[in-house]
Amino acid sequence: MDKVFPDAPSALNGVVKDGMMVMAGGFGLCGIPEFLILALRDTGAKDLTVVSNNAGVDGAGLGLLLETRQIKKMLSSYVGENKLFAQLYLNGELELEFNPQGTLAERIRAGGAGIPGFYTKTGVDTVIADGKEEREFNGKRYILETGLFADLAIVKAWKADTSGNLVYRKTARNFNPMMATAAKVTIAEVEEIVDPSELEPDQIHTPGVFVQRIIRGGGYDKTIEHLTTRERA
Amino acid sequence: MDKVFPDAPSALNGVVKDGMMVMAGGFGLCGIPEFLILALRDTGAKDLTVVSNNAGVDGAGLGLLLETRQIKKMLSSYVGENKLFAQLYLNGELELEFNPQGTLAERIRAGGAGIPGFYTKTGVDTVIADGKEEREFNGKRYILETGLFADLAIVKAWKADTSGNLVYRKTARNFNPMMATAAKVTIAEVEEIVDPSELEPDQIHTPGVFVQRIIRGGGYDKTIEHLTTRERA
Amino acid sequence: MAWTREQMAQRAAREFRDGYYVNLGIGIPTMVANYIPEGMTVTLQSENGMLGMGPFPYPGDEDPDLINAGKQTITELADSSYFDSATSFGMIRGGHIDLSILGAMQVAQNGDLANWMIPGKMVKGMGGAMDLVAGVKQVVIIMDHNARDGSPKLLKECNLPLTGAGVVDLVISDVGVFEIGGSGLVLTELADGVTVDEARKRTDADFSVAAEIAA
Amino acid sequence: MAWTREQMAQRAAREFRDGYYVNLGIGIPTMVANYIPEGMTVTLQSENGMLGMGPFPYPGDEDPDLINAGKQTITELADSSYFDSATSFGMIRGGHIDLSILGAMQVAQNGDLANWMIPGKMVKGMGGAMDLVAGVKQVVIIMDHNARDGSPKLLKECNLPLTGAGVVDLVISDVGVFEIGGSGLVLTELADGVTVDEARKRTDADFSVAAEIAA
Repeated sequence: MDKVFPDAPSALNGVVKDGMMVMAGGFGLCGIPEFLILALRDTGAKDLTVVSNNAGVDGAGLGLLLETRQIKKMLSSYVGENKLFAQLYLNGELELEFNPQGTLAERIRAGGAGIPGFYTKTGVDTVIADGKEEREFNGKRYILETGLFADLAIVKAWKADTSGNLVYRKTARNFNPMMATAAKVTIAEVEEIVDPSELEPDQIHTPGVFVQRIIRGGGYDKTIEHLTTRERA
Repeated sequence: MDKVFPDAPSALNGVVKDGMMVMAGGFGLCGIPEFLILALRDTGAKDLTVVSNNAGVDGAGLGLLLETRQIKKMLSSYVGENKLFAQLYLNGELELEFNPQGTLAERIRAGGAGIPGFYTKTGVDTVIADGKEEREFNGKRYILETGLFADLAIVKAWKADTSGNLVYRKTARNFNPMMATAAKVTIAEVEEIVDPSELEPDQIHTPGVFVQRIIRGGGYDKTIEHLTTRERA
Repeated sequence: MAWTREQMAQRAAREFRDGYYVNLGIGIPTMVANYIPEGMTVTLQSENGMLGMGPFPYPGDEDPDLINAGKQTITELADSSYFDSATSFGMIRGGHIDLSILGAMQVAQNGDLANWMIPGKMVKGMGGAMDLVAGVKQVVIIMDHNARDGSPKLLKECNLPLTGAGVVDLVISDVGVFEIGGSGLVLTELADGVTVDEARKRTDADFSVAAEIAA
Repeated sequence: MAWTREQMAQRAAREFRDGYYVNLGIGIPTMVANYIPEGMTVTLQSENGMLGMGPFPYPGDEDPDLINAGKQTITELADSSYFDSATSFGMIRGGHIDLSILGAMQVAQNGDLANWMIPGKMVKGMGGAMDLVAGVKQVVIIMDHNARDGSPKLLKECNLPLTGAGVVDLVISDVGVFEIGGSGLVLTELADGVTVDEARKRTDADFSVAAEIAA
């Protein structure tokens, strides 16, 4: 069972279909699977439902799949960095389901852990509660949210070993670990693929059971959205 | 805010009350908070409800609190290693609520994450489902389980830094990380307390926000329940 | 005369207590980090998965893998830790964060908060705001007391879609400080040079005035 | 003549496929690890929080922080990973483990399993068994075909409290192999020297006989 594929297009081979649900890791442009997004664009797959905290920016990240109109619907918590998104949405060319960020994270974690539904106080008395069951526990009000499980998850990690164990780096971790657990097929792209003996068993963030395919991306853009510095004293 | 206390008795000072709910980490005798269990026994606190996967063995672990009759009720998944437990239970001196191990782990994780209830397929059509709401999602049947949140969690880690960040070692991790999140006060006992600069931020298992007090235990028993070896070739 | 943004941030920092874990929103709330009192330990959480957020990096030290929830480059501290988004919001939803300081479009006298959406305009999304106000122990709002057109933002009732109902504990504006509690909305501090009369004129909400100020 | 425990374990190992993630119960199921076919990658999960479980340690190499779900000392492999119990059972409940091999007190012809409790006797608890049978993709039971008093364990209906309903896919006993699927319980293999007649005598459940054997 060799999990390592030579590149992103070959890793996507046989797992991409029109109308599928795809989870894509990252927070803004931090920790996004750059090469798998490009390769997914190049498959030409249409009518995708994409679960991702954000929708990239114009010309980068998931913005690339918006340009080609491959996305039918997005589940996100914040899409404010993308003008094309706004335009498509206002024209009715794109469906959008907002999820509070923590609810989105928990829905993905739940889907991966075999939990079909859970209660949360986030969103009670807001539009997020519309159409959802409300229920009291210990006199407090909560709403029912459901687990999410996708056909494909594309995630970005720092290092993988050949067994699919993943390690993330700093805040590039974000949504990637949960998404890796919540899809029929999970493909990880990483900056380095190492021998299993090089990753410490106590320090693995995503155990290999969750990862079916691995590629090494080379030459990451890692675009910074808001470069912010302080003056040297 | 100094989180480091000189020893287990001082760390328990002011947080132990009769009738409280205590979570105690460990799987069998692996990764149990040995010194905090001893100190909890010595407080003489009574009528405790204890959440722990197991109940120790005769004369070790939570077995010590059974000897002194300080436990009123246990929530566990397996108590088969403890004869005194059996005797107290059959005499009606001890209440017992069995939880499937994964349900117990998830209930604790949920409690710590502000999730008051979740659905699981574990236990459907068994005695575990008695009195619990059953519900269908996508044509499959699930039961409702609730989150657990205790007054006190006592956990065992390998290392802590002075900010309360914890790192566990091998399978001594088990229930400790979730329990650390699911109590009003969490006390961690560790084998070594280090400067924050010595723990890598990417490799911390329990962030310091979950830990209120820390002690260093010295001279761990670490009793092995079933020493099993193979012959050298 | 009224409080500047810096003065509002300074006032908000007085809500810090030693050992607090705090989440700061984008904008003026971010500035509050500059006013942590000397000798006090306050740990900043960033909901994209970090505890122990450090200051912005020196030029050239920025790391694209290290950003805050506003997508700004930041730095780590000796006791920082990283975790995934589910753990981060478990921390928030589970009540482990002591204080959240956020901006607002509207606050109602019962503590309702609207800060994520203006119907008819493009909607950007709530990000983590709904989770923060639902889960964090104490919610402090820093905002301009009036909108650019002069209309009041502290209202009898919000007319924008809510971020959370009854979630705000304290409002700090250029006019002063308002507490929201069992006895409704109470003006507890006035900015330099602002009178109770002026505060009333610029506010739609009903409020009482704390004894210290009324005197 | 019938299969020995080793032969049952060997037969169970034939359910392994390259790349499988497998959870093995206590007792005979643990022995199945000894029969992983050469050249096949099978990764063992231990529900107390480990993936990539290695063999028992050499004497003197045992580590009290490294045990399996049966509380036996074990070893790690190059690609092992450790995780907490919630993650471990997320893996199990979420359907990420391909195969679980467990023991049983009783199995019913509809796949019901009882392996955790005998009312009136002391109850030890279900441990992780209910989670495993509810979550793992394929559940294989290895058991003695009859109890010590000779009574059948493969029944029309279980009379002990269930671990799970309709969860068993395959039963391997000293008598042979029984599949449970759309067409009910089917005897698909016989142990050396066991006849269909003997299998029927020793079984309470109704079962059909696969063509290969009936012939």
